[in-house]
Amino acid sequence: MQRFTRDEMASRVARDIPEGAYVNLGIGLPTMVANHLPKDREIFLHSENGLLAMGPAPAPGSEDADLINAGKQPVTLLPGGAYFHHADSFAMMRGGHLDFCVLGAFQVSKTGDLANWHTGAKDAIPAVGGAMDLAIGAKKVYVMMEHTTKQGQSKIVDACTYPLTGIRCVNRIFTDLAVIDVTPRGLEVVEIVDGLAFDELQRLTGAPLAAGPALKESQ
Amino acid sequence: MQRFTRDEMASRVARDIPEGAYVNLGIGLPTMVANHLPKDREIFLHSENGLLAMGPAPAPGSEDADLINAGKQPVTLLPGGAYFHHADSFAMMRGGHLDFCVLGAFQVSKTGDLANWHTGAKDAIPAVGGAMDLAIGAKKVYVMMEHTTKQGQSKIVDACTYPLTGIRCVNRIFTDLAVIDVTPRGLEVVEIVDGLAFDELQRLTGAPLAAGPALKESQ
Amino acid sequence: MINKIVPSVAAAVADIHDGATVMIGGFGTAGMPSELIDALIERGARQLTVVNNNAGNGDTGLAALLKAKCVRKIICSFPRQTDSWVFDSLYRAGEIELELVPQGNLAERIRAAGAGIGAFFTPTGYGTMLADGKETREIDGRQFVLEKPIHADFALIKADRGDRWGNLVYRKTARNFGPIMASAAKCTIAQVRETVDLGGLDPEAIVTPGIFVQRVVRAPADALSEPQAVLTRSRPNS
Amino acid sequence: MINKIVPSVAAAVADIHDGATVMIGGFGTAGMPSELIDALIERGARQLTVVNNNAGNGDTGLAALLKAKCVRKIICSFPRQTDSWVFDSLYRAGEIELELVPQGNLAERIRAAGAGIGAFFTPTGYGTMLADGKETREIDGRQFVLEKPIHADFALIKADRGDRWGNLVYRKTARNFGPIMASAAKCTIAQVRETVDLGGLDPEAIVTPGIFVQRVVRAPADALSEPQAVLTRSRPNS
Repeated sequence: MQRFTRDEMASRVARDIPEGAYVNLGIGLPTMVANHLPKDREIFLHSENGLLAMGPAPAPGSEDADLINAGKQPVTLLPGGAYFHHADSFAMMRGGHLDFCVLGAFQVSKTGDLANWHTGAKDAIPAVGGAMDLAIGAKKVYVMMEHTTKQGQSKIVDACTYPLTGIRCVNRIFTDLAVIDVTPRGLEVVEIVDGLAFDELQRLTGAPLAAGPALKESQ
Repeated sequence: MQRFTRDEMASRVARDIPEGAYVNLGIGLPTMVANHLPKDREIFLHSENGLLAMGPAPAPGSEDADLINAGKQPVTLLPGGAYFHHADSFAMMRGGHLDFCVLGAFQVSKTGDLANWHTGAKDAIPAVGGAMDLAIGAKKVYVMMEHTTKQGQSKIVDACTYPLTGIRCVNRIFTDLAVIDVTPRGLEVVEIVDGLAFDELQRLTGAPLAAGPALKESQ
Repeated sequence: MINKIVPSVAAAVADIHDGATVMIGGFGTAGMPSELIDALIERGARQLTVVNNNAGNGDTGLAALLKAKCVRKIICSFPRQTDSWVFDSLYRAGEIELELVPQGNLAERIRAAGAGIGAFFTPTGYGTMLADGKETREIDGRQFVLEKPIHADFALIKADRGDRWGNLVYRKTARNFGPIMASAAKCTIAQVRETVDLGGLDPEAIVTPGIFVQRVVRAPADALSEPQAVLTRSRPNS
Repeated sequence: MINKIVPSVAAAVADIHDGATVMIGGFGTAGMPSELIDALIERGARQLTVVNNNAGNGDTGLAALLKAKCVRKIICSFPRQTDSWVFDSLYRAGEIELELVPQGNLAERIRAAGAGIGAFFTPTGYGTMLADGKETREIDGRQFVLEKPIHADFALIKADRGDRWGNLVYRKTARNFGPIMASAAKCTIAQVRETVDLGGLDPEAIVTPGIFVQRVVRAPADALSEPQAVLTRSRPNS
């Protein structure tokens, strides 16, 4: 079966981020989106640890231990960027000033509930970081994840079985098989990977799907 | 009858402010305290409109409309001073970071209730400013006022009749007749102006007074 | 390319609508965005709710906005000043509504709006008439009053320098309410003394990051752009 | 004359007592006051409650403090990292208590302590297990959780430069929790790369005004003062 590669997924997310947007890219897969933002768009990357207008990774040898991102990797600051403290940084999220955040996920429910911080395993050490703040901290919350687990189970579900990160917070899901909107009417498919039929996508998905307006038009 | 002059009152308040103290001086009479702080003590003056380490009034002709105090008079900033925004400025008060504030008052009750913002007159336009924040905004709240009104009524009362600024917030009262502490045991006189007997002071005061330890010792 | 710098104060306030809630920076006249207020008067928006520390001084700036009968309600801490005669007479005539808020609660309510806080418990005002009817609670032996955020449609503020991304620095005590109002409004309009190139502001010293600012306008406009500004001003509803 | 600059990290932490609540700045190792932490280990205070974003990296800094069995409880948002083996083993052995707080709530609870806020309603964490048992409320159609401030006895933070009145500026993202922790502790101790004369910091760019800082210490100490620092370190309880 054809699947979007991780780069294709990141590129597809990037396509939905317009010029001028303030964006937080979560740790892991979402970080890749930065490499696919069109060079001709000015997009402002926010990092929870207190910077805005984050630039690319520094050249080897130019790393600065005081200039890192949320994943604690060395980064740079663009001209026009700014530093601020943690309360101000999370005020930007909680106050609804970010336009988009892009998060990884274990599960997303049909109503947009998000589970992405804890598997609930008894022996796991819980660590939440900024996940719950990000889940409620942008005008649009995008999730970027594989459509199914390695065992083939759908990560899109009727109701999350893992501990929740946020309730009814996800707006759009980008997987390696499709782009799906969470709407008041339920899940609506925006795009499907080439060669995959809608019915087949539905079979691989743990919640009811409908064809969204764009998909209907293209078919 | 002998009375402390306004300068003597201000000087007396200044004596109770130790080196290193962070202090807010309210509008009006308390502003005079600044002129009496000993030159050999480093004391930090806070102004609610966003500055710390406020200096004296500028030389005529050097006024800067962007550098004013809470009374909107031109001031200066000492080397080592800092500017900050209004939420941070009032966080300094509310968070208990100021050591002292000195306020004027219409009335102080025997339990330390303060009335200093509104006479309650029907046609008065109410204006509170930072008064209520200051009333709860320092480790010690000093009040500096005439002992009696122009009509001879005591401004120290059993219970305030004017609208309250804060409850049980005043620690020490400096008047033109005496220095009085508000204690859990009631009002205790610390000092009396020369030539005024305790009984006479009591007669001029609308709440019961006791002699404090320092006064007893000096008698 | 993102360029938040707009050519004139008239253009900057062109969409402020009747009935809008407008925060206006300043403590007295320090930090008051007078040119933006003048443009708002020209625009002629009515029935505004204004949030400011005071209620105008003399006959210019905020006082002129009140005098032009643009304001239905004012939320402030200290309306009565020696030179607040415009407000005083409107208030006595019952032509303006007043919501009086202790200054620190005013600042914190504005900050709460910008920070997405739903409500907070403050000790300020407890037991006073300004807390009448408000929910109270004892927490760890101290009494608090519940206060809610103040959101706005627009904020008009004055900064010293700004860049095309909306980053701002202020000047001395003219900073006052500017940074928190910028965070609490849907659309923040900053008049600046000077615009600078991107990177011209020290990232360690930027007080208001551009995320909180939608429009930047140089005011007063310099000699070169003044004729255009005047021209624009003659078409108030453009 | 007020001089908050102390001669050594040992002197700076000399009164941190058993059972104290100690905030420690830093996000990972950026902004972590490692020299102050080392001094605290030397001092040997026990049963501490530590507030930090993480729970230590590798075997140095906060991790070393945990390893030395000085910490009874940690309040943090993200303990589990690839190099958090010290915390991991203590936690699995039941030798350390963990209070897990979403990062933004952690920051806001610290800020609330410094700002004298009794409690606040936050949307973060609503409906999750981290809000279990907490009071909730619907405000204007949105759900919130009530969170309380986190106060501390001491804050150990790292800044870039400081003066004798305790004014501080930070460096890049090493700023993170420093300014808010400084405001939330009874005694804030800042290690700085460099001390400067009064007036050497731009008053427009000071991030932490001295009112929030009780002690400033240069660390690492420079070559000249290093022998003394070593000497002091050999008498941990002085």
